[in-house]
Amino acid sequence: MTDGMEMFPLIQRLDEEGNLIGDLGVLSLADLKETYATMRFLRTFDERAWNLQRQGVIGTYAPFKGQEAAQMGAVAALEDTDWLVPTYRDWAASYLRGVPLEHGLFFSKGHPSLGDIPAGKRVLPAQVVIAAQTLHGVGVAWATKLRHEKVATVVTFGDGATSQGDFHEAMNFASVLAVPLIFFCENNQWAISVPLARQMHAETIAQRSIAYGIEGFRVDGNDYVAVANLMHELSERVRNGEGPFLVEALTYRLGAHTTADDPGKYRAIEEEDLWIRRDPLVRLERWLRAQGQLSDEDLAAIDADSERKVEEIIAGFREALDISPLVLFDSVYATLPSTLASQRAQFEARVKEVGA
Amino acid sequence: MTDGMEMFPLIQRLDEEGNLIGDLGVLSLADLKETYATMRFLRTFDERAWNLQRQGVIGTYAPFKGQEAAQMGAVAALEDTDWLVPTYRDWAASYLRGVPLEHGLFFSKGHPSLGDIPAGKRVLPAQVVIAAQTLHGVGVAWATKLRHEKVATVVTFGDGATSQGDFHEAMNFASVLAVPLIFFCENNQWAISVPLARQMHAETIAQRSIAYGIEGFRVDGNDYVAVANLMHELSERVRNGEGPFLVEALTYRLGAHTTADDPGKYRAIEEEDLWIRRDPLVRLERWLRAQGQLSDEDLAAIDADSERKVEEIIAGFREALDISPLVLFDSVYATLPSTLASQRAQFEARVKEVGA
Amino acid sequence: MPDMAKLTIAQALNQALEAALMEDSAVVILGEDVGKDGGVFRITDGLFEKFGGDRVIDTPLAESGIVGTSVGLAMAGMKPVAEIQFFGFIYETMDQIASQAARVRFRSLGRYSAPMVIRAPFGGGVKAPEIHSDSLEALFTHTPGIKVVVPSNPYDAKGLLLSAIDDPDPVLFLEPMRLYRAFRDEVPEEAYRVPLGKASVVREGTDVTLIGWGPSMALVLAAADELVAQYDIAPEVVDLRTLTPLDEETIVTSVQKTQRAVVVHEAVRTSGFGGEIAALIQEKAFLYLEAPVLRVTGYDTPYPMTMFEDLWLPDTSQVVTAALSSVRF
Amino acid sequence: MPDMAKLTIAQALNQALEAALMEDSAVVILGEDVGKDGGVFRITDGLFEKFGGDRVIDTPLAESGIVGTSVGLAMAGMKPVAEIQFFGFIYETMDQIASQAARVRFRSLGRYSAPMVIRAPFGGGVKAPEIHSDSLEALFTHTPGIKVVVPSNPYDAKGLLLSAIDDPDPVLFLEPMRLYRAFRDEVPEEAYRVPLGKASVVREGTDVTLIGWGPSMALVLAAADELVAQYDIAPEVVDLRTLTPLDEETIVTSVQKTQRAVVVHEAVRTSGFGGEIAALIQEKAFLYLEAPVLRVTGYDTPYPMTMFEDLWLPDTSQVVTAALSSVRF
Ligand SMILES: Cc1ncc(C[n+]2csc(CCOP(=O)(O)OP(=O)(O)O)c2C)c(N)n1
Ligand SMILES: Cc1ncc(C[n+]2csc(CCOP(=O)(O)OP(=O)(O)O)c2C)c(N)n1
Ligand SMILES: [Mg+2]
Ligand SMILES: [Mg+2]
Repeated sequence: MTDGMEMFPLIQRLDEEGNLIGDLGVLSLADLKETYATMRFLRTFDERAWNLQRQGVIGTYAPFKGQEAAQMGAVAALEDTDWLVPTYRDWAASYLRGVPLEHGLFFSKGHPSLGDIPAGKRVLPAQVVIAAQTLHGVGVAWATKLRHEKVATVVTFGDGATSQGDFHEAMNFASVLAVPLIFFCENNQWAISVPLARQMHAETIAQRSIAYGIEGFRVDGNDYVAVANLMHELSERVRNGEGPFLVEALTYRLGAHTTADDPGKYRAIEEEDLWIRRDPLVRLERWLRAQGQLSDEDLAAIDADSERKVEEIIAGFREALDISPLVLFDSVYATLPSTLASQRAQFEARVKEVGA
Repeated sequence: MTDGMEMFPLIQRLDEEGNLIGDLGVLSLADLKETYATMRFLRTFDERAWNLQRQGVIGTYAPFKGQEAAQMGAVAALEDTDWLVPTYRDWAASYLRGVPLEHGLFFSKGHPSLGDIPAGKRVLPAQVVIAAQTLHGVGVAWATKLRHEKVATVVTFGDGATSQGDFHEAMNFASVLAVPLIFFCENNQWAISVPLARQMHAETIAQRSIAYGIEGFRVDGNDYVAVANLMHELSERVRNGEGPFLVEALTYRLGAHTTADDPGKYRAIEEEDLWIRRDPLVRLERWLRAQGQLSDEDLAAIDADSERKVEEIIAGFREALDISPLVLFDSVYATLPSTLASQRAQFEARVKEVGA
Repeated sequence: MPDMAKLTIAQALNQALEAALMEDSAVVILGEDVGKDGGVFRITDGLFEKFGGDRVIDTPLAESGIVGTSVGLAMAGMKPVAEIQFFGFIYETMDQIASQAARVRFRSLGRYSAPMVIRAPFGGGVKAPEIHSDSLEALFTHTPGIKVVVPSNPYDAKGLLLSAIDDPDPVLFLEPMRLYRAFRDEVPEEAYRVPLGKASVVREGTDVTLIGWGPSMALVLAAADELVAQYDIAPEVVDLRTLTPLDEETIVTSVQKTQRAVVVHEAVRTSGFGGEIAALIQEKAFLYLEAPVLRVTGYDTPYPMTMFEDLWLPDTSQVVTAALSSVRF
Repeated sequence: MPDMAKLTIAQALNQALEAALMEDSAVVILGEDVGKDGGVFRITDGLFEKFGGDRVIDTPLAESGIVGTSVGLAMAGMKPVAEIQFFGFIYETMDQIASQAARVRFRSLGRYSAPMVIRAPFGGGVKAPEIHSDSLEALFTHTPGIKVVVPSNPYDAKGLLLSAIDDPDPVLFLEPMRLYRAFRDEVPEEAYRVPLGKASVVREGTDVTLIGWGPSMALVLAAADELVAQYDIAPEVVDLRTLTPLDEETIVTSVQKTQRAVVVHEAVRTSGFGGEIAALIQEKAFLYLEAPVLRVTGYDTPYPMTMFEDLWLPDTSQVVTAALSSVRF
C-alpha cells in the first residue's frame, strides 16, 4: 500500500513560527504586506458576520476563519480572464476575484442577489450541493479549451466533497479531456462533525490524483507563501495545456461549521488549540514583524481601516435589503411563461395585501 | 506522476502460449480439467444464446465470450456462505454460484423470473444501472461484518463502471468501513464503443486503489490460474478482516457489446485478432494438451456434453415461458395495496380479453 | 392509562429510533453527522452514545452511498434507517431509491426485499439556504415499490416511524422540519404503531374537505378553526399521513359527503401531489362535486431565497380563501 | 415549395443536430457513444465524422458528469446538447438537472444562464431491459427552470429540437424511441423552428378532447380514427409537444368546446402528468365538464419485464373505451 504522506510531502514556505523556509518565490515583501492587511480585513469581516447572525441580522453563516491563506492563495495567480468556481465558504477567495463581501451576507440572509456576480467578473455563484460545482468547473475549463483561450480555471471544494460521486466524475472527465483546471481542495479536516479519518481511509487527498493519472500536490494551506507560489506555477502550467491538477491545501476550520453548529459536541478543544497556533494570520504577522515591516501602529491602522470597510459593507447590505419580492418570478426563465405570469400576478396581489 | 503499469505489474501464471509461469498454486490438474470443460460449456451456451437472439427467441443479449476465465476465477474461491453481487454480463460467474443459465435467457427475454435467484444461493439479481451494484456489494459485505460472519463478498463490474460516481462512493465507503469485500473489475477494455483510453486517463484501474488507501491488484483476466489463485488469497484475507481489495482483471470483450451492437463501427479488426489469440480457452487447452490431459476425443465428449446441457437449458427456458403476466403485480410490495389490487383486476380482465 | 409525556416531533422521532434499536438488532442508523453530533436536527441525539458506532454510523458525505449501501444491507438481512440530511439532497440518490430500493422485490420476483427507511427533514419556513427547503414528495409518489410517509404531529411521528421500520418494503419518511419543535403532544412512552396507508380524519365536517400532509397540516388546522369561528363553515380535515400507497377510500368518502375539496401543499404547483389528489377526486366523485377541487400550493418557481419565503409559502389565509371559494362556488 | 424529404424521426433529429452544429460554433454534442458509434439509436450518426471530436464528444460513462459538465460549458458560453443514453438513467443526474441546470438563472438573478439541451430516448415497446423504458417526464414537469419537450412526429422533432437548442434555458428533450423509425413524414430540408410552449391541435372535433404527447400520440391518433369510423364520434386531438411550460390555453379552449377529456400516457398512473392535466381542466373548465377527465396510463408497477410489456402498455382500445365512457357518461 502507498504512503500518501511520503508520496506527497507537505509543501511549506512559511512555518508556524513565521520562519521562511527557502525564499518568497514569485512574491515580494510588498505583496505580503498587502496580503496581511487584506487577510486581517477578511478576518474582521468574518467575525463580524458571525455576530450579525447572532444579532438576527442575517441567517446561517459559514465562517472561513482559519482558511484565509488557503482561499487567498488559491486565487493569487488568477488573471481577469481566469475563472473561479467557488464553494459556499469561499467569500475570501471570491472577494479577491471581484465579488463584494456583501454577497456573503446576501447568501446568509437569503437575499435574491446572492448570486448576482458583478458583470465581467469570472466567478460562478456559490451553490450548496456538495461537490456539484466540481463538474461545473470542468465544464467551464472545457469551454475555454474548446475556444482556445489561454485561461486557467480554479474550482474549490472541501475535504468532505471528495467523498461525493460528482467529485470523482469531475476528476475523471477533467483528466480524460485534459482541461485547464486546478482542483483546489480546502482540506479543513472536518465535514460538519465528521473528521477526515472517517471521511476517507486514504492518508491524503492529494493521492487521489493517482487514480486519474494526473499530478497532485499537498500544500500547507495556512501558509500563504506556499499556496500562492504553487498556484502561480500551476496556473501557468494549465494555461499551457498541462492540466488538470489536484491541490490539497491542508488547513483547519477554526470556527464552527456554521452559526447553527456546535463543535463542542464532536471535537476536542486540544485539537482546536493546536490549530489556533497554526493560524495563517499569526505566522504572516510574525514574519512581517521580524522583517521590521509591521509595527503596532501599522496593525492599529489596518484594524481601523478594516472596521471602516466592514461598516461600509454592512451599510451597503442594509440598503440592498429594499428589493422587490417579485424578482423571484423574473429569473426562472429568460421570458416569463404565461402560466407563471398569472401566478406572478397573484403573488403581487399578495405582496400588496401584506404590505411587504 | 505515477506509472500504474509499473506499480501494478500484471499477475500471470499461464501465458498465451499455454506455458505455466511458476506453478498451479492452490489449483490441481483435476481442477483445471474440470474448469476447462465448464468453460467450454459456457462458451457453447454463450454462442447459442447469441443465435437464439438472432432467431428471435430472446431479446437483447450481452455475451461474455472472452471473459470466461475472469468470471470463473472471480468466484473460484467462494464458499456457500460467501456472496456474489454480479453485473449484467456475469452469467458464467453466476452459474458457478448456483444460478441456472436459464436466468441469462430470462434476462434477455424479459421474463419475470430473471432475478428469482434459487433459494439459499447468495447471489444478487443482475441489474443494469452501471455501477449501482457496487454500493450494494458494500452493503452486503457490511451486513456480514456487523453480524460477525466470516464471509467474503465479491462485487463485479466493468471498466466503464469505474467512471460512475457510485463506484467511487462504494470504494470510499468500503475502505472507511473496512468491509470484507473484493471489488472485481472485468476490464474488457470497452464500454460499448468507448475504449479504455477515453474512459479514463490513468493507465490502470488497479491504481485507483491508492485513492482509497487499500491494496489493488492487476491480473491477467484471461488466465484462469492467475485469477483463481489471487482470489483464493484475497477471499481468505477479507474473511480475516483485511479487506477491502480492488482487483483489475485485464480481459477483452471478444464479441459485440450486445446483440444490438456492431463493433465494426468503432474498433479495429486487428485488435480483435490480437485478443482472439489471447482467448482464455485456448491457453488452457494448450496447457492441458501439453500435459497429455486432453485429447481430441475428450474434446468431442466435452462438446457433446455441452450441447446436451445447453439443449436442456433451452428446453427448461421454453417451459418456463408459460407464466402468468399477473405476477407483475404481486411483487411490487409484500402485500398488494388496495389501489393496486383494483388495477390488478383491470389488468386481469385485459389479459383475459386478449387471451394472453 | 399508559405512560404519557408531552413531546415534540423531534423527541417523538428520537424515541421511535431508540425503541427500534432496542427491539431489533438488525436495525442500524446511518447518515451524515448522525453519530456524535446527533444529526443536524438532533433527531438521533444520544443514540450513538447508547448503542455505539456499529449501530449508529456516521457515513462519508455521499447520499448515493448512504442509500446504495442501505440497499445492500437490507438485501442481506439488516434494517437500515438512513438519514438524508435535507430532502433537497435526495436527487443525489434517486437512482438508488427509484431504480434500486424500489425494485428489489420486483426485480427478484419476491426472492429479495429491501426493508429500509430513508428519513429526511423537508419543507420550508426555517430560513435555510437554497435546496434545503424543497418539497419533492410528489416525485416519489410516482415511484411504485416505495411508500411515502409524512407525519404532521408527535403522536403520528413516533407511531408511523416504527411502522415504517417494521415494514417489509422501503419507506421514504419525510419529517416536517418546521414542526420539529413547534409544539408538543401527548405521546405514549411505549413503542406503539400507527399503520401505514391510512389517512386520518382529524376533524369531521360537512361543508368542505381540507386535505393536507406534514407541514401543511399546521395551516390546514388553523384555517379550519378560522372557518368554523368566522364563517360558520364546518370543514372536514384529512391528514393523509401516507401518500403512497394512498388511502383513496378515506378521501373519496369524505368528498362524497362534503362535495367540495381543497388540497394544500408547499411543493410547487405543477405536478405536485395535489394534482394527483384533484384528478382522483374528480374521477371517483365527479357527480358529487359542487365545485372544482382547489389547490393551495407553492408557486412554480424554485424555492425562494429565504428573505421572501414567508410570502411565497402557502399560508392560512390562502387556505381559508380557497375553502370559501369552494363553498361559495 | 421548400425541399422536402420523407424522413423518420431519427433522421429528422439527425438533421436538426447537423444544422445546429453548422449554424453555431458554440454547439457541442456530448454523451456516451455519440461519437464514432453515432449513438446507440444512431441519432448522431455521421456527425463525429463531419464535425470532429471537439464538437461531437464521447464522454466517460457517467451521467451526472455529462450533465454537470454541460452546466459548466453552458455557463461559460457554449451550447451543449447532451445525450442520456436511455431516459431511465436520468436519475443519476437529477441533482445536476433540477438543482443545478434549472437554477442557474434563478440563483444568479439572471447574471448566468444554462442554455443546454438534454436529449433522451424514452418510452416502452422496444423490448429493452429494465430501466430502459421508463416514462419519467412527470418528474421534470415538477421542476421550475427547465422546459420539457416531447415530439411525436418527424416534422415536430426537427423543428422542436432546433428551438430547444436556440432556447436560452435548459430543455429536456424526450424522444419516443418506439417511434424513431416507425414511420416517415415530409420534412423540409432547411433548418426551420417549431415554437416551444405551443400544443398542437392535430385534429379538430367536438365530442371529446384526447390529449397526449410523444409515444402516446400513436395510440391517440389510431383511437381517433376508430372513434370516427366506428362510433361516429368526433374527437379533438391535442398533442402537447411541450409539457412545461404548459400551453394551458389550448387545452382549456378545447375542453370548453368538447366538454370531455381523456389524457393518455405510458407513465405509471399515480402522479403521472395526466393527473396534473386532469386537475387543471377541472379547475379551469369545471362548469363545462360533462364527465370526469379520464386517464389512460400505465399501471402503478415498475415498468414490466418485456415479455409482458405489450399487455401492460396503454393501447388504442383502452383509449377508445375511455373516450366512449366519457361521451356516454
Ligand atoms: C449533497 C449535500 N449533502 C449534504 C449537505 C449538507 N452539508 C453542508 S456542508 C457539509 C459538510 C461539508 O464538508 P466539506 O466538504 O469538508 O466542506 P467544509 O464545510 O468543511 O468547508 C454538509 C454535509 C450538502 N450541502 N450537500
Ligand atoms: C447508468 C447507466 N448508463 C448507461 C447505461 C447503458 N450502458 C449499458 S452497458 C454500457 C457500457 C458498460 O461498460 P462496462 O462497464 O465496461 O461493462 P461491459 O459492458 O464492458 O461489460 C452502457 C453505457 C447503463 N446501463 N447504465
Ligand atoms: Mg471540510
Ligand atoms: Mg467494459
